Amino acid sequence: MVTVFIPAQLKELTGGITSVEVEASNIRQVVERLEQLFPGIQQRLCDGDDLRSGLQVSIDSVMTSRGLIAKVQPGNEIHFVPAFGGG
Amino acid sequence: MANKRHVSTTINGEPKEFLCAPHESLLEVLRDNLGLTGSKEGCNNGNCGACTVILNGRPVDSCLVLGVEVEDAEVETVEGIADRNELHPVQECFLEGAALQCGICTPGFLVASKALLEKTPDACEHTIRYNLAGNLCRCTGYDKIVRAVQDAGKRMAESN
Amino acid sequence: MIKNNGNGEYRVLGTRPVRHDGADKVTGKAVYTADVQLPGMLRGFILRSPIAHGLIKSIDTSAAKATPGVHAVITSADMPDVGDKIADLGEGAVNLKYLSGNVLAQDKVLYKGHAVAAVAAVDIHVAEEAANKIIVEYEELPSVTWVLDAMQDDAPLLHDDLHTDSMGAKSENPSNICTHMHFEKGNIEDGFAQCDVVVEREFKTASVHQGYIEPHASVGDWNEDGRLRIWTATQGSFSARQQTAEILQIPIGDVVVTPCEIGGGFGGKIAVYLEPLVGMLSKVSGRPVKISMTRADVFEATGPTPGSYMKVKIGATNDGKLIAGEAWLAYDAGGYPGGMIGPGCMCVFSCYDIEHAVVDGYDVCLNKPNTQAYRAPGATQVAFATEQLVDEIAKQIGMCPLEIRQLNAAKEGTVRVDGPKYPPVGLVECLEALEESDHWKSSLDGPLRGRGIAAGFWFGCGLKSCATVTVNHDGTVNLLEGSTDIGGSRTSLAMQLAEVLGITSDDVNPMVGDTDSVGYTDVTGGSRVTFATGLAAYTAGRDLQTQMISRAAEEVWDCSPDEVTLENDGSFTHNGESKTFKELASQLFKHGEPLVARAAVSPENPTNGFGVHVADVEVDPETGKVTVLRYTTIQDAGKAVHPSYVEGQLQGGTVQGIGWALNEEYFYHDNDTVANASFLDYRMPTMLDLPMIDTIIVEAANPDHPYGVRGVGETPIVPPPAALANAIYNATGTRMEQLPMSPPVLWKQLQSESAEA
Amino acid sequence: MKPFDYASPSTIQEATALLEQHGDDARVLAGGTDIIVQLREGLRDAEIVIDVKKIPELTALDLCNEGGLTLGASTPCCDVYETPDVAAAYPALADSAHIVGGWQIQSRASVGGNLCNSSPAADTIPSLIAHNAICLIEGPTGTREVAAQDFCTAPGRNVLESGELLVTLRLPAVSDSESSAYERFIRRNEMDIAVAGAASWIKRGDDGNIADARIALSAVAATPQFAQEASEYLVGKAPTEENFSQAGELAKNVASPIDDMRGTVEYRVNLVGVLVKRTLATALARIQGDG
Repeated sequence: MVTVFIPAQLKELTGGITSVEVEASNIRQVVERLEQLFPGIQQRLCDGDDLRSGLQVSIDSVMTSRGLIAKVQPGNEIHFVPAFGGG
Repeated sequence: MANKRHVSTTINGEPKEFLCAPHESLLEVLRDNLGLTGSKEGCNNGNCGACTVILNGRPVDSCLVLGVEVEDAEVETVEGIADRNELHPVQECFLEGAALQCGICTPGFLVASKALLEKTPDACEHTIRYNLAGNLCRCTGYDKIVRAVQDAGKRMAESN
Repeated sequence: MIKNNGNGEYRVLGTRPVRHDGADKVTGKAVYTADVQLPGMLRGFILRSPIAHGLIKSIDTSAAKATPGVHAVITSADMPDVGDKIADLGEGAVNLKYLSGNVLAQDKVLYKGHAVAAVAAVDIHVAEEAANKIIVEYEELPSVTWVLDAMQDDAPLLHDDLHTDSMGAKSENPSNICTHMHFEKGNIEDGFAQCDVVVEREFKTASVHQGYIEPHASVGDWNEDGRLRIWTATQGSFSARQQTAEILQIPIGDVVVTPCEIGGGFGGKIAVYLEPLVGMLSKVSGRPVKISMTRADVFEATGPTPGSYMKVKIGATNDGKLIAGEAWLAYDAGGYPGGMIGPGCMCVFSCYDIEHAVVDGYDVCLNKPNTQAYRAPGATQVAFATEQLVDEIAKQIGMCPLEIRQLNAAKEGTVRVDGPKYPPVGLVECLEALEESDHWKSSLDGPLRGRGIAAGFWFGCGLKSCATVTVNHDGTVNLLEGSTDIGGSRTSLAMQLAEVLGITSDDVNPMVGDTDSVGYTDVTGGSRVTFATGLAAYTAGRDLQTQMISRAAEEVWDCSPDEVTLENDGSFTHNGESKTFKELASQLFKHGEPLVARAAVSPENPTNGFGVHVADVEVDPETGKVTVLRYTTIQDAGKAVHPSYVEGQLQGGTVQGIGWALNEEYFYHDNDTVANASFLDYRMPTMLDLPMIDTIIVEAANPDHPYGVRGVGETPIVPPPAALANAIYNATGTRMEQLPMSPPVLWKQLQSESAEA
Repeated sequence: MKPFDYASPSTIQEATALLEQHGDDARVLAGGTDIIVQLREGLRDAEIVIDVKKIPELTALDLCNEGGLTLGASTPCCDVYETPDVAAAYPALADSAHIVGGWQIQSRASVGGNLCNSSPAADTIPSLIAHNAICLIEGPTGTREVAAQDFCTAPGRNVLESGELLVTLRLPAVSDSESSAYERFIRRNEMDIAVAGAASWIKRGDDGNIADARIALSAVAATPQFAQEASEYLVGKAPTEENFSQAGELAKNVASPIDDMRGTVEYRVNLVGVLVKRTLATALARIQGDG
């Protein structure tokens, strides 16, 4: 099981739930499980077969640019956060 | 278009002749006609000092000089600071003191610093800051430039 | 000064060699884009919008085309239709329609200076004269340049197809608000209920420009073989290649970008402006074309970084524990969507461990140039707000400003408002270094003098980098990498390679390759080069050593590779026989194939750079002028590879922050056109406006880099406005709620406060 | 920049003949630091640019005890402040010459050019007015003299008629009991245009009181202003901080500034009081030998 933190802006879709535990081995599966639990959430997180532009995933506070194919391990904490670059 | 003028001048100690239209600046002449691209254009209106050259012993913004004005003049650019392969102390001190980052303002600073140190070799921090305020740098915060100019002054005094 | 927390002993790291490109840069030989000369090259000039907002009704280029000496005139009609497609540019994604529209306006101009047409001619004067003969008929529209005005329902709408995005959900009605972000942590009501003291203020900051001294410049040559060669002033050659290819709708492989020496960027030379135009002008004219922007073009049509409105509220207990924070932020996006609001939201409370927080952020289109990154984009604005409120709380509860920061400083395990937890970070160490510093211990006497401190944070990113190492006969090496070198990074990379291999920095010849010759490398930005491309150089060095062990085993010592030992100094030993890197490399060169190593890396974690600044000021109450008397910048560099250039980054960023704090701003005429598009009236700091900037480098190792390196370039711009505001408060008792804190503003505020008193 | 022709006459007569011939299509080039920018930015046009630096009278710099200072109109600012006797005798002029742009600008920009550019914010003009300078103008009909305080007529405009050339500035001789100072307020410390500026000249009488004073202002009206009321107020008064402040208050009466990005009306008027007070104090200190 991994713990997925629901972005505050998507709490309307989860009835206020802020985190859930799901069984998944990569982010694609995380999103699929979320969609089963909270219909409509997938299209808020993804654009077609990719994470929505401007979003990235943090797994145990480690950023990944691998998007949906990033692997997750049991016990991981997952956040969806805005992408940032710099100057 | 006005006819081009023939101009005879001295650049970095060597006699030079060139043709230029009256509305071409010395900076354009140096860069585009003579291939001396060391002098940089940062603003083209005298507010950044990146194009500083020495004209008859004084530092000027070459963007605010017409090419035709340098008839019979002596012009010194960044390309003329080093003596063959020997860097001038001000160049050495900029390098050793990391007084440049992107390097675009560096030619102007070197020319102005050399002019200052030739006039005031022991220039204090305030004198350096006052006289080089016409040269903008956006990378260094100026700290290392001031120190490099001070160091160069000392080195020039030692070698004399 | 270097404060080493015991990272281990290095031979090369921490020394201060002369940079490899130094001699070229002090003799005028270094080739910047404007210095490029190609046979038959034309010069380009861009016609720009004189108005802030309007529809383009018609463009008549006939007189320009008929001008003797003119070889090409283009408008958006000559550019391919890019459609409505999002392109991922590595550091961020962008809608190509907007990217292309910013390069050359389509049906609308969205800010004064928006490019409308471009001319290529035999010289710059002819090109300019011809461009001025182009007749553009505009239907002028109402315009807006203040972010709160642009958010109103009845504001002039820049894009009638733009709907507010709230994490994938779109607003029903079109709006200038491109994005709404929202973050929550803990329970904000509970949080404020626990507080003994709550402070809240509104702040606003003006648009500021990156202010690099080199104007944007590009040279394009659309070759007869169909390939487009570009020489350009860019922070990222691969990003420039991709943007150019996308805008011109040609295959990426048909574009080769050569990054020239670059005269500063600070985030403002990532977006393309000129590259597609010189490409298209070259295609039309059949000649190479160079365009250099004027300084006015740079101010009016590139950068700036967002102006902002911020309302921030922070609560604490009487013993100084920060409990709750709330922020409402609105940032300029400029003419097209895609601003800096995300990092603004993530950084507003990033220096502190605050249990309950809510942040709302809005990215807003208005009639300014499309805003661009500027050194820690979005973070300086929010630090100006938060760091003042933290001081205000300290004042109210009678706590020292340093102590309240030490009590609440973010550290390993602190959860940011956007969710992730920090790995080991160095804010606590920076605050300790401040406490021990001469500056902090010194007294500051005299009326109207004050001292202020502030902390700052920037992520620092990883992204993709490549490096190739080739070995010469004599055991010296060449390092080919793809990060454009803006401030000496060639040398900081060469030093890391030299450290691995046990050679000197001078034994490495670093070179920045073009997009045909080096592996994909992301932009020089995000404080990433010394960290990420440094990691590539390190990894390539390790690859080389692995190859050499195996070759030495076979060709030199006739043993198994496990019997060859790589020593800490980079030498190789077998059975008591030792060979230095250079000895072994020369020997292998003689008898076998050349040695080539490579690395491609994509480190993904931020490097988390924290800094703390302390400023002493004196205020002239009769004029409102602030003089910076003394300034110290403290920052965690993880490991300072070349301390001089780390200090330089700290000093340069600090001074940009001081300029932002005290004077820099865009002024607008009544019709929303920029009034001060020159270095004269934009007023960046000159040498005479500053004291020496003292630096203290803290080295709290980054666990994600073999030498502990963190990015350092961006954080130093974050604290200065707040530190100076706190110092001004300390000197005068007045709180500054707007940037810049220019003399007229401060004078006026002191006047009205003394009238009230 | 649009093309133009160029001439560099070596006599006043040649120059005035060219000026007369080309009328409004001719522009005079002295240091070039204003005119080249204006031509490049299209703010002014020229068919011909007349470089007057080869005319000996225009680069003169002569100081004599009785005759005062003769300053050729195209003499660069740095010559003014780098010539010790001149800088000592006319400190306000040296102050202002030392802050026109940066060093590179001061190497070229001339006091006469600053006057002829006739910007309301010109730094050297208040100093010329405070020192009661006279402008010698040559033209087709001969020579005429105009007081510096009457030279500028509107922003960018002055009394020069078509065909006329400003040749020399003449500043009266000064004694040990007189001194002056110029100070301007800018947001930066160099490379900026005055938000407001003030030049003050005072002469101390044998009784220690002020025997004469001249105060002039820049950047607070359409032209640089002589603050007559404030100047006259000081005559016969003791050189005290209080009187200097009062002179500053009176000088505000000739300030009718505009609101712009450099400062508001209110701010500029305030600065007049501050700068007049400060320059008077500096001038006094200089007379006393500690300025």
